[in-house]
Amino acid sequence: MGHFVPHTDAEIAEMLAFVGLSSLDELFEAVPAALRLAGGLDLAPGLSEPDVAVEMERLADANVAVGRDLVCFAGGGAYDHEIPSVVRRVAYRSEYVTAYTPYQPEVSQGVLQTLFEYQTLIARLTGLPIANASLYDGATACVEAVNLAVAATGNQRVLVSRGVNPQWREVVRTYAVGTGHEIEEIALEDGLTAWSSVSGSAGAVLVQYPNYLGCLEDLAEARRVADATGALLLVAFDPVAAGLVRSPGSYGADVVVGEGQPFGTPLGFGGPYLGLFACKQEHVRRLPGRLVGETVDTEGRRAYVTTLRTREQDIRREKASSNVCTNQTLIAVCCTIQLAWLGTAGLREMALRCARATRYTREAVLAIDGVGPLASAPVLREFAISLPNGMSGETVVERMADEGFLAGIPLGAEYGGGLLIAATERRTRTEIDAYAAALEKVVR
Amino acid sequence: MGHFVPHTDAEIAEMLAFVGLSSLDELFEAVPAALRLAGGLDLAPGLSEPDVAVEMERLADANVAVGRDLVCFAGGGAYDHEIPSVVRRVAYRSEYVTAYTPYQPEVSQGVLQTLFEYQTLIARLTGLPIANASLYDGATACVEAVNLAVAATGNQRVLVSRGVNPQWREVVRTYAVGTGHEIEEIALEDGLTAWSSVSGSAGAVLVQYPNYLGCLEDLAEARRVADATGALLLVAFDPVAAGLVRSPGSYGADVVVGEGQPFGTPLGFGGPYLGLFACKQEHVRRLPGRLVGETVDTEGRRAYVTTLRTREQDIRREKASSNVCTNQTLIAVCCTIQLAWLGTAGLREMALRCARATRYTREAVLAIDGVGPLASAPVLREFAISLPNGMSGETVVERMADEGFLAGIPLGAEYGGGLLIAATERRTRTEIDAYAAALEKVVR
Amino acid sequence: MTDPTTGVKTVSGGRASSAPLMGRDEEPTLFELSVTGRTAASFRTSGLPEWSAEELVPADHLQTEPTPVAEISERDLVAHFTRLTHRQYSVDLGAYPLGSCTMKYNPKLCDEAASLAGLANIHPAAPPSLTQGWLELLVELEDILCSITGMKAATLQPPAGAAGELTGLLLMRAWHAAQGRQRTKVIIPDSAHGTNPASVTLGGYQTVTVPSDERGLVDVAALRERLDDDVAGIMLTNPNTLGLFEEDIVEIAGAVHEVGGLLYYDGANLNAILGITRPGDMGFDIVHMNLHKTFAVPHGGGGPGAGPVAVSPRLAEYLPGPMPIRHDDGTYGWMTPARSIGRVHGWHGNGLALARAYSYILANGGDGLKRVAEAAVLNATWLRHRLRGTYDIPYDRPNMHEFVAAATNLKKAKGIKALDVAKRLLEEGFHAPTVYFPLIVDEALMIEPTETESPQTLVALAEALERIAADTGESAKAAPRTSPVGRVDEARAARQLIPTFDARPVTSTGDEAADTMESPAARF
Amino acid sequence: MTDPTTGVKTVSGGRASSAPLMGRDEEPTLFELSVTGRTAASFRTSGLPEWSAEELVPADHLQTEPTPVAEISERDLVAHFTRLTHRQYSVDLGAYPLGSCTMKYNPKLCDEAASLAGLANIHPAAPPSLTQGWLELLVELEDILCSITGMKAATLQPPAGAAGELTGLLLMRAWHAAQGRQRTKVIIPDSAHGTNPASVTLGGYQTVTVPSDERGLVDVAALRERLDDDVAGIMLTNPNTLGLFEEDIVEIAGAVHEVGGLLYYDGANLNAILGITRPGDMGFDIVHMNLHKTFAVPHGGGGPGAGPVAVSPRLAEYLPGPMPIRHDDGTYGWMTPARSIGRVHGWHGNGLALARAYSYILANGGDGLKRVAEAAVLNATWLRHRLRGTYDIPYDRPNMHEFVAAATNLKKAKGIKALDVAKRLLEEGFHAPTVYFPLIVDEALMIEPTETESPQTLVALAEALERIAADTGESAKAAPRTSPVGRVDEARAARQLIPTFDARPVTSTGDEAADTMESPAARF
Ligand SMILES: Cc1ncc(COP(=O)(O)O)c(C=O)c1O
Ligand SMILES: Cc1ncc(COP(=O)(O)O)c(C=O)c1O
Repeated sequence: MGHFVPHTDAEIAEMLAFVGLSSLDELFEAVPAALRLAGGLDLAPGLSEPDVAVEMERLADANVAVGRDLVCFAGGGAYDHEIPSVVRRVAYRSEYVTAYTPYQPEVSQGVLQTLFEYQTLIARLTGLPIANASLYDGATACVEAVNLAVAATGNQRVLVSRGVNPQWREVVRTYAVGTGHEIEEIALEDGLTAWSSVSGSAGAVLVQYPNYLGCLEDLAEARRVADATGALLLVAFDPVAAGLVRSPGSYGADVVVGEGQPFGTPLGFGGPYLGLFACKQEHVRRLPGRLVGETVDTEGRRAYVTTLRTREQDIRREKASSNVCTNQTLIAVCCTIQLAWLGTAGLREMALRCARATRYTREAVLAIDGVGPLASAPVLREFAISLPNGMSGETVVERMADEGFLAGIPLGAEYGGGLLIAATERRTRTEIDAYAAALEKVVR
Repeated sequence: MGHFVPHTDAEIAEMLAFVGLSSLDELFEAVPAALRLAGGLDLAPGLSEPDVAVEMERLADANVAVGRDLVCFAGGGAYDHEIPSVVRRVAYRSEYVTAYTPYQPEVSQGVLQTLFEYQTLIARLTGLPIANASLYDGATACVEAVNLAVAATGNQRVLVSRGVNPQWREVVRTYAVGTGHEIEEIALEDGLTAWSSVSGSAGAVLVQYPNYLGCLEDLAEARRVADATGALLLVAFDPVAAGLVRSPGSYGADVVVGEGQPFGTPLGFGGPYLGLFACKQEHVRRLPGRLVGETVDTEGRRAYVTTLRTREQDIRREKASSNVCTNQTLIAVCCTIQLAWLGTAGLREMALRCARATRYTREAVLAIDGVGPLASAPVLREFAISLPNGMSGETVVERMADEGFLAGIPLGAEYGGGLLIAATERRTRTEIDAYAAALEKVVR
Repeated sequence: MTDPTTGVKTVSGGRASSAPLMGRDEEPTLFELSVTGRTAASFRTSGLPEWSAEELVPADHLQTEPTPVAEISERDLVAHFTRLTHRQYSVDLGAYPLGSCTMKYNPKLCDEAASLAGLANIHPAAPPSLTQGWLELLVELEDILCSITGMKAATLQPPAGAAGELTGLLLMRAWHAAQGRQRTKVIIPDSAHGTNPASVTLGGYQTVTVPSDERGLVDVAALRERLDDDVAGIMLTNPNTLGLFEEDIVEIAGAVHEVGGLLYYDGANLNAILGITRPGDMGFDIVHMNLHKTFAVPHGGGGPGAGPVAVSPRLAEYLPGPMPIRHDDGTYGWMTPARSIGRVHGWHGNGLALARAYSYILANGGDGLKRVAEAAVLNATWLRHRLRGTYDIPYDRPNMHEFVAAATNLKKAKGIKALDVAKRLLEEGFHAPTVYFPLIVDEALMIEPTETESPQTLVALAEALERIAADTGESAKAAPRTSPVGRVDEARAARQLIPTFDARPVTSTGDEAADTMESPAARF
Repeated sequence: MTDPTTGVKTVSGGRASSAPLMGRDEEPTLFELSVTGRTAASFRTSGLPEWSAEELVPADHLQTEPTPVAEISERDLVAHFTRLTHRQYSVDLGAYPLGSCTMKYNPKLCDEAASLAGLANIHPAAPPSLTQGWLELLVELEDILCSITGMKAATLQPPAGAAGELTGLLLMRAWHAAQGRQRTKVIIPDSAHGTNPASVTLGGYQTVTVPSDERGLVDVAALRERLDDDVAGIMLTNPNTLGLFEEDIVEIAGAVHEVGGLLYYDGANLNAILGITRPGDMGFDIVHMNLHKTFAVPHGGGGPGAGPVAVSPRLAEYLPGPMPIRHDDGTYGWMTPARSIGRVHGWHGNGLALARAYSYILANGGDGLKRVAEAAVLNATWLRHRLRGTYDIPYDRPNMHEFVAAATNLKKAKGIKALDVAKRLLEEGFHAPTVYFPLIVDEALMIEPTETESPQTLVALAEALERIAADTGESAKAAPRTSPVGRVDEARAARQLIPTFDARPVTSTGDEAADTMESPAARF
């Protein structure tokens, strides 16, 4: 039990004496007797470090893991990208891991400068001038974007493309109950948002690029529609795409959000991931979360500090731009190091390799009898297929697991079923050929 | 190729221009043309980081690993002890890993103080006042001890107990060819050194405690024999035993050496390990390797520095006490952290648990029909058995591997064959019961 | 450092002058270290056709210029970030007595647990047949958290405390709606953390503040005045942010429940009561936990954390889904509660953070967790007694895991403000306490030593605080003098916003900034 | 830090005042942090009978008092060693231009390779059937090292360069003995590293020194004078320790071979010639390599390294055994050469260090290794050109991967010695070069930038060295002023030896040392 409390019995006795008590129980006299847990917690006694390791390994071994057991073709917001050794070795240095929010900038320049670099990188990738120091994940970043847009426009009508990740849309809907926003969805046509169906005024238009089915949306059209409705244009952006395509900022997006997991974060059963958030200068006072700025110290040395703090909950309380306090700094550190490792050329190479693997996989898969494309629009790292004979995506995934593949993500009814397949820069021709062969067998 | 050279082509060109050359080849004009490798190295081109990882994992998977595949009952100088997470997480911090020998003490207090603490710990464990900052391994530490003893006594006759690890004895013999020492072995009787067989004068008496067969030698008798022959008493000591038994220093050993692997170093196919070396005060000027001492800086602050450096090869050259330069500092850091983690009570607990597991294993194994003890002397963490029907240790090890065990180490002809079995604090009753059951099956 | 002969600043990835071991220079940014054409990246051999960007991406989507990232060697990259870590305080360097934040030592075994390949390399969309280990872990963790808080069911989705609060408020909303009631207000004490009112707003409620009484506890009479049919509930943390146990909690719960309101427990201070008492027994309906405070998910410089929410039986059917469940046959799967408010996270919550917390709980066990609370309270109590007389203790009564001191008299006597104490403490080798919070205490110093600090560390911390109080005002104002940078100009940061490297004015710091983008390689 | 009110020093595991980020205090030792009764250890549940020590160990062997180690919490342990790492320079913080030591950046991928469970958790006595992966790795590495050096066969056993040297000398001995010859002398240049003569002695030979000529190369005429029938061989490093290529190597080899001697190549400087030329082609018979220099086994604060020895065909049968071999059927096993000198390591060498080097070689490939040599030589050459004029360059001719500068004129002009330059450079954010070596150069500064330092870092280093040369003598003498401790009193360390904490005189540092063993807890 309690290996991590250093106090010896003798010390506890001395400390109690100093404060005029004679037992640890007396420390809790403010707690009404009726509320005191008589028998202590109903939990197993503490385990030694090796025993904990045994138990954690047992649980880990009860999973079927990507890499060890399965070749991963699943994406849908969580991707099997390469993570180089430097990310693990440097981002997990204990100064990064065991620091708190940089409240004392004089001894927190490490985290602050890293976040400043992170903000710069996210601004560059999104094509916008301001990026915050991280949000929880792609889904909640969408919520924050919607809240910003509604606050900025005063219009609670929020138009969300069905091309946005369905789980993210669900999160947006969940939170909208509190804020009272009206969420309306825009249907897809052949994998792309049916912009022509939009009418009326709105506070926000949210579109994903590339979208959930992997397709490259027409952001210029999205911008026009947003303008026509008086809405801000919110783009949920795949940051890997920044290696190949024009930035959402270049199309005039007001806010760009995204999921930062592809840069340096393992699949981890879905978290902790990284919510990316960038916006135009004019929205900076509505920015959710923390912002690091450059300044100087008393001797004129360059220094960094969290700034525009008056937006934040600890100062502005019920009027804050958001309730976010703890964010995902460490994941932002991983992202920064991973991007630095990639560099300008590497980011492009990574995106290019994803696109090649995806093209190759798509061609191989579509060559299978009965498999068809769910959409014809161009894709980058992910694409959707229909399955023969009404076979469900779930069945294919289960069967493919026996063949050593995580085949993809089953698509829901709103997409007409089928399977969402992703291929990252980690996928080799051998793996893809084997995947296609297995799929052919499985759908037969 | 060469991911780790930062220079861009443009930079190379500029640098060449600065030094008045026009090609990289010209840098090597001092190398006679006839010696220039025309086609470059006959090696495969460089691999990317992920490709290297794939290849290294392929090799790793081609081994049958302790923990993952096998329960380990092998010892013989390399033990399967627990390594807590703090050792891995702290000792492998890059400041420890990527530092050089602390030549500039002002910016090397981290390594220096850690070594000072290491020396203190080794001195405490061995019961001697001086310990150096590490040697290569247990075997070469024996060589250094022998060299010191011969230098101190001027007598080249070296008596080595057959209870000393046979591989270590072989190393002592190998090096003795250079120094001209005469190595003579002392036989064992029922697992213990036959001291009565010793006569004449000698420079060194080397005994292992507990010895290779796991038996606790009579160090008081060893001291008497050393005195009678005029030799220094050199004890190769198992540092884990320091948790339970009296130190060799308390018996009057002149030099204590040992293998530090049990404290924080993985099996690693035999290295890098850690040579422990401690001696009496009077031998300090003959001490091989580095020594860290406490001193002060210009402002009177406590500081550490390598000291008595005039023993060392870089200053004393052919008259140095040893040729050791690079040693095993990082492994000494691991050892220090592991010992600090164990603490006084933990070291005792670890030794006690080894002794319990060994007792339990020994009783279970000796209950098997046809299996007998090779020696009757008391043991701590290791013991030797004879096998039925002239079965070889090698056969048992091969067959037991199929049952999921690394059964032990086959004993050579000088011990009459059999198997050397070790049980550390990691072994559980369940594992030992299964081991005994499998052994029973295998030797039947 | 600027070359005196050329006046040009050399930006070098291999110079360590910014590492406090060596000097106190600035550390260049990634972007200044960047040199065109360099890269650290390398890629797996794929054997795939090498289609060009133009073949793969339609022209109207394709970028014309590559996105500028940074161009840096692996060597410079590693050195840069390693030096940055030397410019960063952390629990692993020393004590971090930040009140409300629970900066305890986080066992290394939890780091290793969370990096097991069998946990880290699991896709969140993989079906239950492939994720039985994860599901078991989540179900077990939910059970444990319910057991610790005295609640019925829990969701592990919320990624942090604030997200847990909002989840809780949405649960509150859903419950009231299901009762056919339209409630508009949520009561919070004036000592509450800022996330509470911020979440209340996002939950669609108005914040009504209830004052603290002279004890530092909720003023029950004032509370009763505010209770009416519009009240959806109350949010409390207990112990509260003054570190004091709300002794009238049973009465409070009764009063709130009487008007049909729910009680929300902000679990940021759960560390104080582990194994001692449970929010469920106090009458709370909804509890969020900050696993990153109580259960050793290291804070990571600001996150990630995990903010599970546990609820009483009547709220269980509203929890976000899907929830991990144990089937009757002993296997595990997912289930969405009948009246679920819906997802609050893109996947299942901050999984690897949950795994860390789970391993921490396993290591401590029921007995160890109680010892955590005892030692945390003992440490804070000892320190309050020791500092009494040196600092003001506005509410000098039995505290729990933290207490609030104040620099009111020091400020009066010598002009030493809470902020000055904080900065001077950095020089003494300690992180500063939380300052100016809670808002109801002037010159507040909110001190939470946590249970992992030894009595020796408490003595050293007390001695340091005593030295500071004995100091001159000038000395305190000049602090910190030993850190890589001195006091930072926060006003300037806000006034002249530089949120990215690219936003730097050409001569932002008044000196050599303009040169630094130029590759020094150009000067060979 | 001493409490001014009590005069007693508090030793606290949670105070970070020794971390250069916070202050410049001393870091207490483990032993001062120790408090009776504390521990960090925990043990696996074994289910075994709990026999007592008395039941397990005969009374005459059993200790009466437990061996005192230290008694410390995991929290204090982690903080202590983490703070110590902040008091330590390393390649990952910045450049380390230590001549002869090749302190290059070591790729992180090699760290990961060496920590793979399938390599780390293999018992060295496990039979070949269980260790095919390791054996393959070792066989491949031997082949590669032979290919790089131009030799026939190699042993991977020697754990460091010096061990390799001695192994080589024992091979030399064995070979001469097999020829029925009794040789007594080994020739080494006056510029040789100290391990060379020390190994010669241990190999049972006498060292005969051959002087360098005005070029800084072996004086061939002087060498010829020393060559006779007593000469067993010559040990050379090429490039030599001045960083100069021994241009007459073919002539030297011929002359030594003529008298029946062997040529030993000290591979410490192999980094300079990777893919450019090979010791085997130069005529060497025995070559040791310092994998920790050339192939990125990080130096670990002084080790471990790995010092494989490769030999020409006629020496192959003398190599230490057992050697890993590839059988005809493609499987791997062990073999001991017919006339093996015997083991030189307790097992098979520093296995995990070998694995690191292997992964480094795979990553670089033949092309990459050549680029390593080119960039290493280019960097050193550029820096020599740049520093010419500021520092003396005693042998100002084409250098290889390092060069020797000197502070002779600086010393004359301002009293700035090589040591002062070294200490001042620490303030500038760089580790110092090797000083006073090789011994044949007065006030030597032996500079090896290595190939992983960028041109920008070279500029910064040059600027720093130029600033130092432009400095006053006083400033240089006062250095280093920014490090956690100032210049260290080395003489005192030797005069008043304190090799362990227990050897400290009661008032060793003249101040509060005596108090520090007392547990501060006693003062509550
Ligand atoms: C009292 C209190 N409530 C709520 C929170 C919010 O938790 P989080 O930062 O995880 O969102 C905090 C943490 O800062 C807190 O201290
Ligand atoms: C030229 C030279 N030879 C030999 C050695 C000895 O190598 P090691 O330190 O690995 O024993 C060194 C290393 O310091 C060296 O620089």
